[in-house]
Formats: sequence, C-alpha cells, structure tokens
Amino acid sequence: MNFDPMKIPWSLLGLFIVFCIGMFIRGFVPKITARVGKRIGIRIYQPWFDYVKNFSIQTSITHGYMFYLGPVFRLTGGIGMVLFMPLIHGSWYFSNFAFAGDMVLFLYLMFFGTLGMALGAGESGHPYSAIGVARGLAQVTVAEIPLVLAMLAVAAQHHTLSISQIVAAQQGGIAHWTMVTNPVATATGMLALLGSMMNSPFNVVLAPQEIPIGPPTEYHGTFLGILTTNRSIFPMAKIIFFMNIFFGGATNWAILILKGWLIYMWPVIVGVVFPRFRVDQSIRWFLKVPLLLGILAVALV
Amino acid sequence: MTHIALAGGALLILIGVWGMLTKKNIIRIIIGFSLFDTGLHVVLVGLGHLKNRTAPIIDSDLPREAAASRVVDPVPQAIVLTAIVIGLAVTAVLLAFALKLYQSRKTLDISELREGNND
Amino acid sequence: MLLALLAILIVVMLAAAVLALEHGKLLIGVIAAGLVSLIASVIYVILAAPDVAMTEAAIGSGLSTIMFLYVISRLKGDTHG
Amino acid sequence: MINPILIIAIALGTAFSLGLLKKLGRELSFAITLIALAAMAFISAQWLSAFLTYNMLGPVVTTAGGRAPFVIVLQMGHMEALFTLLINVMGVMGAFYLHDRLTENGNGAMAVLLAGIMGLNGIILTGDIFNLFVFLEIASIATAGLVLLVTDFKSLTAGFKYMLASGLISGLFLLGIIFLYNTTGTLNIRELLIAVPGTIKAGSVASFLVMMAILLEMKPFPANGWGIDLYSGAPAGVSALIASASATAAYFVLIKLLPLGGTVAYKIAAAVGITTFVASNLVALSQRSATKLLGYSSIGQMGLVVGIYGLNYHLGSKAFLIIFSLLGTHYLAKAGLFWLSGIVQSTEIDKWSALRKSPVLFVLFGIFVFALMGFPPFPSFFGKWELIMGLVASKLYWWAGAILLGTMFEGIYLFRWFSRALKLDNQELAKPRSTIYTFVPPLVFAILLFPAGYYTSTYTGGIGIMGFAPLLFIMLIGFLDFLPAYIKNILSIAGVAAYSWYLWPHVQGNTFKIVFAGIFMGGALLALFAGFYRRGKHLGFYPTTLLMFLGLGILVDASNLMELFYGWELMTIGSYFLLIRGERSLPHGYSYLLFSLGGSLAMMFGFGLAHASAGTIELSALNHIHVLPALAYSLMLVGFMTKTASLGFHIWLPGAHGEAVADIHFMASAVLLKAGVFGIILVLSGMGNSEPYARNILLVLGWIGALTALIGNIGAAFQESAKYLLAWSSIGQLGYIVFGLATMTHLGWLAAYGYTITHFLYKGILFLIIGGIAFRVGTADMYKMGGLIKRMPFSFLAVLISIITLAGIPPLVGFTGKWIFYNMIVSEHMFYQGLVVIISGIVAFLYLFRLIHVIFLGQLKDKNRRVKEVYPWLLIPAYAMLIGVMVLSMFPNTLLGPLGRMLSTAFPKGALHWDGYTASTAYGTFNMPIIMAVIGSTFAVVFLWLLLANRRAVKVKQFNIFYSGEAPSRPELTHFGYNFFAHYKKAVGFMAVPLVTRFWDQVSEGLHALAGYGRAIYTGNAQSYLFHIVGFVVAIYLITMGGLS
Amino acid sequence: MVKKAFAFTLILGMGLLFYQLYRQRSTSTDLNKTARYYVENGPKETGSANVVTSVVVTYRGLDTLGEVTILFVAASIIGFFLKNQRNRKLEGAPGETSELLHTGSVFLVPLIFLLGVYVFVNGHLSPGGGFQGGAIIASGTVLLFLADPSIGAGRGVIHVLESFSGMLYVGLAVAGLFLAGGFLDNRIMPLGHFGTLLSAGAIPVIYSLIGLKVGAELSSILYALKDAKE
Repeated sequence: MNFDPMKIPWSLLGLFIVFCIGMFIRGFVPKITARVGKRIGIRIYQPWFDYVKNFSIQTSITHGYMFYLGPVFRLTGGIGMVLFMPLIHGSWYFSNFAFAGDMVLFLYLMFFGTLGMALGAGESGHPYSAIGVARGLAQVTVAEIPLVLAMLAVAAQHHTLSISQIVAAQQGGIAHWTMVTNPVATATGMLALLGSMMNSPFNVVLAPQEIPIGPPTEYHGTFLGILTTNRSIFPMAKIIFFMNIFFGGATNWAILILKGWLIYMWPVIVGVVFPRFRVDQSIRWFLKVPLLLGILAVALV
Repeated sequence: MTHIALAGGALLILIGVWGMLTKKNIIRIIIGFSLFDTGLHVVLVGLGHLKNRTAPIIDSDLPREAAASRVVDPVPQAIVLTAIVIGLAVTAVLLAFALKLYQSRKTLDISELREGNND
Repeated sequence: MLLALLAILIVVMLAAAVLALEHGKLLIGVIAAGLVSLIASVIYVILAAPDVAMTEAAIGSGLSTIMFLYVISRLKGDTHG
Repeated sequence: MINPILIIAIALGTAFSLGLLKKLGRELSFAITLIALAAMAFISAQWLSAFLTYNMLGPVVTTAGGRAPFVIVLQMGHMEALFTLLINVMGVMGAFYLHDRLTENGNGAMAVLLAGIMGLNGIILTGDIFNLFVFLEIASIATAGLVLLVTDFKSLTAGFKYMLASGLISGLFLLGIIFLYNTTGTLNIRELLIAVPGTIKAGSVASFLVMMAILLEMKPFPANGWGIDLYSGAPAGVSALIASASATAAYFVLIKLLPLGGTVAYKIAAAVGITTFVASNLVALSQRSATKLLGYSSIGQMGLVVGIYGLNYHLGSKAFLIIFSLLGTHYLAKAGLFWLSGIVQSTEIDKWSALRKSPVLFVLFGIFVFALMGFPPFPSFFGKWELIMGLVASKLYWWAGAILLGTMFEGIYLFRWFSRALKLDNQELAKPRSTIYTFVPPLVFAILLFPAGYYTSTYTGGIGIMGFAPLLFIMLIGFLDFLPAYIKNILSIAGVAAYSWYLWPHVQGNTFKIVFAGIFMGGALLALFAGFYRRGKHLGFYPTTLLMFLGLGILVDASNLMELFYGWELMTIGSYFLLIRGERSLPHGYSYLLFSLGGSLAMMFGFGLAHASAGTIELSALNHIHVLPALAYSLMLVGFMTKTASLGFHIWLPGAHGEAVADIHFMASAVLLKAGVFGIILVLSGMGNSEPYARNILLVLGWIGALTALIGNIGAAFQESAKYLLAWSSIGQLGYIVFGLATMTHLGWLAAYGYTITHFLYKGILFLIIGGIAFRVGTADMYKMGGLIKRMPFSFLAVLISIITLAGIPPLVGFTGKWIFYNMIVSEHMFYQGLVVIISGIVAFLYLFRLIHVIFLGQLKDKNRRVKEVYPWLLIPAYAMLIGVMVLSMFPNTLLGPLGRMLSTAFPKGALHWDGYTASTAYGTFNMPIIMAVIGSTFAVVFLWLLLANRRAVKVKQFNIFYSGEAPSRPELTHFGYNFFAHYKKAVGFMAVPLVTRFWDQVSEGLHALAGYGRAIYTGNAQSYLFHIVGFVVAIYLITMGGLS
Repeated sequence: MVKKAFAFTLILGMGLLFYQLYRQRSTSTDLNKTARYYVENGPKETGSANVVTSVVVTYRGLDTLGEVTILFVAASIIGFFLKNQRNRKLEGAPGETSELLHTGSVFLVPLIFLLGVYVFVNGHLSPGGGFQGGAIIASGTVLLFLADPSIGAGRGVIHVLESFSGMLYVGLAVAGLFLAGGFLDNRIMPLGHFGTLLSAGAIPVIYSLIGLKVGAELSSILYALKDAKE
C-alpha cells in the first residue's frame, strides 16, 4: 500500500476524535473516583476549560531550545502513535498510516515521547524533575518487558506483527479475541499496562510532581497546554493499541469508546485498591509475576 | 681385570656423587667431585684394557707388526689424559670459587651460600 | 696375582674415598683424596696405561692435592665438617 | 673459501697472544679481541653466503692429515655456517657490549671470552664426539669465568652452582661417550650415527647418557635451577651471551646428537622440552625480578625448540624453518633484553619504567618483547604459526595445546612487565645510563629482527609484500616522531589514503569486504582528522595507530588464514599501545593484551584444524572443517570474541576504552571492535548451520550475544563516567551483533550488518564528542558536568541524534535494526534470547538518557561557565557521520538493499522484501520515508506553533534558578546525576555484579599459586640442583628404560 | 636424614643404570677398528713410538689444543678473579722458611725442571709427555714457592712463556695447513728415524710447547691460589 494524500485529512480527523475521547475520559474518570470517595469532583468538561486557559496564557520565560523540544517531542510521540494506529477496523478512512509501520514501530514510538518529556524536564534545570524522570524511566523500562513478551506471543500467534492484521484475525465474535484465544498473553499485557498508566501502585514517579515542582510547574501556559493535549492523546493511543491487540479492535467509534473506557478503568480500579510501591519494589514486582506470565505466554505459542 | 676395574670405578663414581649430594661443606663437595672424576677415569681406562695385553708403546719388545694383537686400546688412554687435565682445571676453578665464597660469607655450608630469597 | 693386587688396591681406594668424605678433619679428607688418586695411578699401571698413570700421579695426586691444601690453609680454622 | 678451522686458530692465537699484549694497553687488546671475533664472524658469513648462493655440500675438514674417521674432523655445512655465524655475531656484539667490564678485568677476561666463543664454534664444527666434549668444557668453564666479570656474591654463587652442575653433567656425558666408543669402535659422530642403530640394540644406556647430558645442557625442567641462577646471577652482557650464543650452540649439539638415541630420544626430547616450556613459564608468573624472568623465559624458549626438534618428524619439511625462526627470534630478542637489563641497572621489573626516560631504548624493549611473543612481523610469528599448523595437521593436539598454554603464560609475565614499564611512575627513578658500547648492540639486534622476519616470511609464503612495505612507512613515521603532531597527522592521513587506494580494487565487488574496508579505512581517516585537535608532539601515537589500521587493512585484504592472522596480530599490537595511553589504563591495557593473546592462540589452534582439514590455508579452509569441527569453530569464535568483548571476555573493555581520549576511544570502540565482527562473520559463513554441532555452537553463541547485550547495557547504566558508560554500551551493542549473527538467518545477519555500520556511525559521533567534552571540561564524570547545552549546542544536537538512533527510536535508522530484530525473533520463535536482547535495548534507553541529561541539561557548573564548544576537528568528523546517519535514516534501503542482495546468496530464505521504500517480511512492514514524514511534520508543526506562541518569552539565564542545595564538599553524593539509577541498581543490580571479573581473578590467583609451588623447587641451593640433575637422569632412565633389560 | 635417604635412592638408581651400562658393553677381545688403525698406522704415519702420544698430539690433537685452552682459561679466570685481592694486599709477608728448604730448593728446582723437560721431550718415545712434564715443572714451582713465599718476579716470565708457547703451538698447527696434510699435522718436519729423539716430525716440538704451556698455566694457577689471601 502506498501513500495517498487523502490520508492526511482523514487521519487528522481520527486524531481529533481520539483527542476528544481522551478529553472526555480525563474528565469522566476523576469524576467517578471522586464519587466513589463521596466527593463531588470536577465537572466532566473541566479539562476543556483548562485546555483553553492554558493556551491563552502567554509564557514569559524560556530556558532554551530543549525547553521547547521537550513538549514537542512529547506531543509528537503521542500524535505519532495515533497516526500509525488503525483506529477502526475495516475503515479505510480511519486506518491512518498503519500500512507504514507495525507493532514494533508503535512500541518504539512510545519512547519518543518519553524521551522528549524527560529531556524537557531536564532542561528546566530542576533537580527534582530529574529525579522523577529517573524513576519513571526505570519503571517504564521494566514494565515494558512483560509488554514486549505479550506482544511477541500475540504476534507469533497470529503470524504477523501488523496491528491491522491482528485486528482482522480477531473478527467474528468474542471467541476470536486474543483475550480468549491467548489469555496468558492478555493477562501479561494488562499487567504491563498498569506500569505505564501512572496510577497507584506504580505512580511514585509522579511524586516529585506532586510536590508542586518539576515539569508541570516549570511548564505552564502553552507548554502545559501541549502537555495536557498529550495527556489526552497518549493514554488513548495506548488504550486503543491494547484494544486492537487483545480485545478484537473496534469496528465503529462507539465500540472504540466503550472498549477504551473499560480498559482505561482497569488501572484506575487497581489504583484505588493498592497502595503505592517504591520504584525498586515495582521493578522487582514487574520482574516477578508479569515476567513469568510473559515467559509462559511465549512458551505456550 | 676389566670387571674389577669397572666395578671399582663405578663405585668410586657413586661415592663421589654421594659426597656431592649429601655433604654440607663445599670443600667436601669438591672432593666428592674429584672422586667422581677419578672414578670416571678408572672406568675409562678399565674399558680400554684388554686381557693380557701391554701398553701401546712400540719398542724393542714390541715390533710394529705385532703391535695390533698385543697392545691395549690407546684411545681411552688418550681421552683420559685429556680428561684428567680438564678435571684439574675444573677443580681449580671450583676451589677458587669456594675460596671466594668463603671469604665473602665466612662459611662453607652450601645451604647458606645462596641469596637471601629466591627472587 | 695381578688380579688380586688390583682387587686389593681397589678396596683400599674405595676405603680412602669414603675416608675422604667422612673423616671429620678436612685436611685428612684432602690427603685421603690424594691417596685415592695415587692408588688410581697404580691401577693404571696395572691396566697397561703408563701415560695415564704418570699424569694421574703428577696431576691428580700431586698438583690437585696441593691446590686443595692451599685453599684449606686460607680457611681460618673452618676445617672441620 | 677460508678453512673453517681458522675460526678456532684465530680465536686461540689471539687469546694466547693477549698475554703478551698487556703492555700495549687494554683498549688495544679490546680492539684486537673485537677484530678477532669479527674475523671469525666473517669466515662463517662467507661460508653461509656461499651455501646460499651455490647449492653445494659443505666440506669435511680433517686435521692431522689423517684419514677421516680416525682423526678429528670438522664439518662445515649450511647449518654449521649459520650457527657459527650466529655465535660469532653474538660474540662481536657481546664483547662490544661488555667493553667496560672487559677492560676493567684485563686481558685475561678477553682471552676467556675469546676462548669461550671459540669453544662454542668448536662445538658446532666438530665431527668428533669427544672433541665436542672438550669444546663443551671450554665453553662452560669460560662461561663460569665470564660470570665473574662482576664479582659479587650473586655471581659467585651462580658461577659455583653452574660449575658444579656442569661438572656432573659432563661426567655423565663422558661416561656415555666412552661406552659408545666401546660398543661402536668410533668417536666420529657420522660413523656413530651409522653404527648406532646396527650395533646397539634399542635402549642403549650409553646413548641414553649422552642424550641426558645434551638435554641437561638445555636446562630442562626441573633440573635447571642452576641455569636460572646463572642467568640472573651473571652480569647482563654475559647473560646475553649465555642466552644467545651458548644456548644456540647447545641446541646444535642436540640437533647433532639426538639421533644417537633413536626414536625414544625424540620422544623424550619432545616431552622434556615442552614440559620445560610450560613449567618454566608457569613458574615465572610469580617472579618480580627481570633477570630471573628472562632466565625462565630463556629456558622456556629453549625448551620449546628442543621439544620441536623432538617432534620434528611430524612437522615435515617445515621443521627447521620453525626451529630457525623461533631460535633466531630468541637469539636476537633475548640478547637484547638481557642487554637492556644491564642498562636499566635494576632487576626489579617495576623499576623498568625508568627506561621510558630513554625513548629509543624503550622502543627496543617493546620490539624485543613483542618479537619474543611471536607477534608479526617478527620471525617467531611465522615460526609459531607453522608450528601450530604442523602439529595440528599431525593430530598432535595435546602438544599444540601445551605449547599454546606455555605461550600464554609467557605472555602474562612478559606483558605485565612491559605494561608496567610502560605505565608506572618513573619520577623517582634515575635515567638509565647507556654508553655507545651498551647502546649499539641492542639497537643492531632490534633492527635485525625486521629483515629476519621478512626473510622468514619468504620461506613460509602467505604474506605478500604488502604485509611489509607499509611497515616501512610506519617506521618512517616512527623516526619522524620528533615532529609536531599536525605534520605527522598529515603524513598519516596521506598514508592511510594511499593504503585505501591500494585496497579498493581488492575489495571492489565484494559487499562484505567493502563494508569492513569502509569502516576500517573510513574510521582511520575520520579519527586521524579528529587528531588535529591535539597540540604538541603526541609521541608514539602515530606509528601505533597506523600499525593498528594497517592490521585492519590486511585483515580485510587477507586472502589466506595466515594473512588474516598477521593482520589480526598487527592490529592487536597497535591497539594495545593506543589503549594503554590512557591515564589509568595500565591494568586494562594489560588485560586487553592478555585476552587478545589468549584469543589469538585459540584462534591459531582453530586455524590449525581448518588447515588440517582442508590442506590449505586459503580462506576457503574455513568452510566445512571436518577435523574436530566443533572445537575448531569454537576456538576461532572465542578468538574473535575476545575482540568483540563478548560476555566472559568483556572485562578488559570498559577500562581500556573508558580511559582512552576522544579520537582513540573512537578508533577503539567504533572501529576496532568491528574486527572481531569481521572474524565472526568469516567463521560463521564457513561453519553454516546444518551440522548438529553447528547448531549447538550457534545456540551458545546466541545466548552469549544476548547476555552480552544485557550485561553491557546494565553495566552502562551504572557508570559515573561518560566514557565508561560508552564503553559498556559498546559491549552491549556488540552483543546485538553477535546475537544477530548467531541466528544464522537472513534477517539476523542483516541486522548484524546494519548494526555494524550504524554503530560505527552513531557510536563514532558519541565517542568523538563525549571525548571532546571530557577534554574541555577536564573530567569524564558526568555528575561534574551539566547544563552544557548552552555552551556546546552543536555537540548537543549531535549527541541527541545519535542517542535517538542508538535507542532505536523511530524515525531514525536505529529503529530499522530493532524492527528487523523483532521480525526475526517472531519468525524464528527465538523468544527467550530475543527477550533478553529487547530488554537490553530498553535498558540502553536508560543510560542514553542519563548521558544526555546529566551532561547537557540541568544546572551548569560554575567552573564550566566559560567552557568552549568542542574542537571543530572533532565536530567535523562527527557531523560527517551525522549526515550518514540521517541519509540512512531516510533511505534505509540504500544500506539494506545491497546488504540484503549479498545475504540472499547465503540465506535465500526470509529476505527483506522491498517495494519502493516499503520493506516487509512475512510478519511486518515499515516504510521509513513515510514514518519520517509523518513524525517530522508533526514535530515541525508543534514546534513552530510553540515558537509562535512564545515568541515574546524572555530567556532565563542558566544561573537564574536557585541552586538546589548541592553541598560543595562531596558534590557527587548530593548531585542528582550521581548514582542516577540507584533504585534500578537496588532491583537488578545483581546483574552488574562482576562475576566474570571474579572468575578471571581467581584463574589468575590459581595460576600464581601454582607458580608458587613450582618455584619452591628452586631453593637456590646448589646441592638441591645436583639432586635435581641426578634425579632427572634416574627418573627418565627408569621411565624409559624400565630398569633392567 | 630424609635427604640422605633420598640421595641413597638416587645412588641406587644410578647403580642400576651403571649395571645395565656394563652389561651392554662390548666384550670383544680384539682392538676395534679405530684403535687398530692407530696401532697399525700410527708409528708409520707419525713416527711416534708411543701410540698414545701419536693419538694425543696428532690424531686427536685438536682435543689436546682444547685441553690446553681449558687450562689456559682456568688460569686466566683464577688470575683475574683472585687478582683484586692480591693487588690490595702487600706482597706476601716473607714466611719463615728453613734454611734447609731454601738451599734444597736451589739445588732441587733446576733438577725438577730438567726432569719435566725430559719427560715431555721424550713423550713420543716413552710414557709421559707434555702434561706430565708440565705438571712436574709446576711442582718445581711449588717448591720454589715453599722456599721463598715472597717470590713474585717469576710471574712475568710465566706469562710470557705461556703466551709464547701457546702462540707457537697454534702457529705450528696452522703451519700444518700449508706445509702438510692439515691442521696439526706433525709432518711439517721430517719424520726422522723411528725411535730416536729427533723423530716423529713436530711431535716433540709440540709436546714441548704443551709441556711449557701446561707447566706455566699450572704454575700460575697455583700461584694465584697461594696468594689469594684476604
């Protein structure tokens, strides 16, 4: 398949829809957790207000090019992930640029944004942000291991690395989903997902941010706007990825939203139940259960 | 006769070696060496000896024509002549060493005549 | 006859050799070693080697012993053992 | 033709007349002595040249006008001419060196020297066994006399022990001679050799005694304590004479007389010789005294040639070539080393660093040590090669193994000595004193080693003129070392360019060779260009660098195994000198050399098996070896893996590379390591994967590669020094390559090739720039840097792009490699190794991030406020490589296309399918230009938007942020960049435990303990030595003759 | 004790070796071919009645030359290595020597020297020769020492004698190359009448030179050892 200029507008449309869904979920999920905690919580459309506010604030200081590049890298990574992801199965319009890359591209693009964020935080010159970055990197790299194993298992199972083809292979009912045909890989993948979704017990990474310094304070205004944009896109890209790989993908937007939301809730629920790990604890945890599961997954192929 | 000479020479050699291996005093060791040497010479001459024959010197008693059947082997004798002188030279040098060693360490004990450690 | 003489000489020579090594005094040892050479030179005569005998007598028992004696005379009293 | 007997007459006449010349002064006597020795040498030389010119039989010179077997005869033949020439040349040189000692001691000493040399000549020339005995006695008594040129307690004891021992030995010899005469009726050696087999039944004790005596003259283990004490107790010049002239003569006796003992004698000689070689070298390990080391080494070397003579029937026509090359090297190098030991004036090996104060002498030292170890272009290289080839071809594996083991031991102590002399501090030490007399002989011998090497090579074949001609150029550069660096740099670049020009037609049309030639020669040019940043003279840098690149060039150019090995060894020498230049690189350079040596030896054995299997040393011999194939391939792989620093052999790398400066680091990591890859590719191409053993080897190799990648990357994450970080990273990257190759699939090889090239590019950038930064900042410790982005923007950009590439993040070319790996892993179901490789890829991300963050971002250090951008000389080559990275990123098919076509001949299955710019396998696809376009345009849009939105933002000065409480006293503890991944270490640090280092440490300790036991027999007591001699004779007698028969 | 036991074992091993060596020796009652050649042709070719002398001086003359060299080397070594002491020391203190010994030596020493000369000059006719004669001369020197311990003047003579005889010996040997059949050939001079003093070609000359040289060398060794005081 070759490049067709008409892909561009359609991809951008898909990207926008994903962004909207992300914004929605980012409002909706805090609301739910707040209600569970007998609080009222934010309004569902609160993220939109924040968004507009951020972009309308003029930033008056800059620390240099890398300070710019951080958010740019970050957002590019997020957008890139969506742009190379087939969103709706069977739809030419929303298959984006999936033909140009496969699962491997996706796995490595995840690092693009991570790197950018880390660099941007570094440029701010703030030592605590560096600590946060170090922790985050350490944890993400370990969480990646079971994820990779799960991906390998799935790829071997379906004899392809192409996400579109994996989705295609799962069509025809829930019995064909990877979740059913390869439950071990799915379990592994879902455990790995916990590590990258910044929810408890794996969110000590955010601790330096909670002490209100680090990137979110250094970055404000437009910079923060870009970062929040990404916070709506990046997790969604991951969620859709998981959906495509394990849960049969989506044949229309409604299913996408439903499945996406359900997957999103998984780390949230876990986060409500479990206390936070220290980084070395979480590294060890990932090297135990998920890793063994992952090895089991590839062994079963 | 050869047997006895050879046996005697061999025993002398062994006695000499015994001396070289067990004596502590380096002069004794050199004596052992010279006994060893003498034993060798006895063996050499003994080996060249043939029963009932005489020295290989032509004179009135021993005409040239008959010599081949009446004299002992001259070669070992010639060799021993050389060997004796060589032995003397070696002994002399050994003695000079011994003297020098004694003068530098005031002892003749071979086990003490070595460098402090072996490095 | 000659055989017996040879045997006796050899026994004496060996005895002198043992003496040369084992006698407590170094001087006696050296002289005994000279004796060994001297007896050896007699043996050479018996073995029809007059050239060797002369050499052994002059060098082995003569000069060699003198050299030993010269050296021993430089060892201040360390002439035992 | 001059009657050879005049050699003896001249020596004696002169020696006797010296007594009369006393009145004329010692200098004149000395001159006369020298003239006499030179005349003797001339006689030998003209005989030798006659033999080499005309194919004639040497004359038998009778004395006393009598008939041949009944009078003493002298034989002058090829061998005799050569050996007497060696001895007489040594006589001239040795006497010259001993000038001071000889004139001090008077004419008597000169007469002794003359008589000694005469004795050695006589030993060689005489054709009569008793006459040989007489000459032996002359030589040994003269030796004892020469030892006394310096009268101290050491030389006294040494001489005394020697006299006693040689008295005992010659007694046994005489006994053997007379009984041989008794049974055969002749003393003529030729007649004896004819008579012995007929008249003496097997197991003649007489010939046994003769044989024992000549073996004992060679100082066999363990009956050689007297020999070692002699070497270390004698004055240096005399030890040189003993090691070169006496040992050579004694060896000739062995050649002449060993046949008397029949076949059993050869067996005994082989066993005794090789045992001596291994044991002496083992015992020498724990020695700290230079002269003792040389003594052990001499004895070991002679043991080796004795052993070879014992085995010569198995070596065929090459036997004497081997013997001569090894003996000749020993002769030149050992004499040279002993001479140097006299100049250094200290037996302590650590004091030899004083030699560095006289660079020329130090160079000589290096030449001698490397010659001794059998490195090219010295004769022993060819000798050792032919030896191992011959032994292995005759299936004498254990012998070959023992010899290699002994060589390894020898290497350990010689190189330790050399490395320490090269690196240890010499401030306190006095400059070694050398006069014209002590300087000329070692210089002459060192120079002689080179033509000797060339000459030897003409007999072995294999190495063409291009193996030597460039060496002349390198020597020229060496002579010009006093010039400023930039001139030498220009010359060197010209040299490399010329060599590349020569090389191009040889590699043209062969993608495999083009890739490596490109890396090696391109790397050379880039590195040398970067070298312009240096000031001063940069002594010794250019010759060694060029040597390394020449080695690499020859490696690529090699058309046979010998050439390959030749290039490999040249490269090893050159790289060793480069790597040891670093400040604290003494232990690392040393261990590099040891691993290299071990690898070379393993490799040589492997090549031997290949040669035995194919009957040729052409490169095709590597294909389908059928003689012990598993061993052969494993050994070769081990050999090459020492250079790729694969797991188990990696411990030398971090230190060696981490201590090197920018351009050297670049050469060592980006270029040099690829030599190992080159070798592994050759071996694996030959091995294939069809045989069961091959699959096992590949499985192991794959795991080694994968684990190397993991350990390397984890190690990198925990380094504080940027250079060490990069060094560890190289280990990891090479692990990928090895893993890729071990899969033996199209994709695996494609990835490996891709990595080989891209690693060269992006690592090259990193090495140059990080090295340049370290140079500017004055430290390589990352936590001492920070915030350099403003000071060094160009460096930052280059580093950023290269780490993105290295991490495999799309859209740069690194991703291509990762993508191929994934496809291969899935399609080959190599999940477990694959997992390890992938994990290491992720870990790589950690250290890369740390690298860029801690150096460039964060807070600028106060002392770096005025630091300048890295030298343009470093930036320019880096950016040249950066362009390469970008081109390959955008159009990976320009690289992968040709590689794929090349690989398709070997691995037709599973090739990458190209459709325009879309590459696909059975599993996945990627289209780099589209990825690049999508990501690039997104990036651009977001970036421009941000710039636009913040066009009025004010720049904040770097110091305008509060200083985050970094305590100045021990800043590294509080600096965020210190121990960056501490938590990671807590969790997975067990993988960074230096188990391998511990393993090798224990090996070394064990060896030293063993050496200690071995050394215990050398008590220094003359009587024990006599015991050893008698015990040796009796033991071998009982073993071989079995008592009564 | 362990050492002695060990040494004894080794000696036993050597004894075994010797025993086997003896058993393997030739028991022929005839001369072997080399000896036969010397005995049959020696007198004819060299003109020497003493076959041992013909072997020592001519057939195996190179051995003898070597042997003289060894002695020379030994003398040189002992000379230069014990010399330092002698130089430091004043010439030996005049010892107490009895008048009898002194007078006796004056009378005896020339006689002893004469005996030595006789022995080596007649080496080709009767037992004895250069070595024996030389040794006798050396013992004369010893007597000289005994008589006058402080004697030093003779040393120069000894060295000159040693050098000259050595050079002449080598010269005669080389002359054989040009004038006769080879190195050390005694036929550079006429063989003369068998059994007389002036016969056997150069043998008496060579033996005399050997005698002188050996005598000189032995004397100088003794001299050096005697004087090697502290």
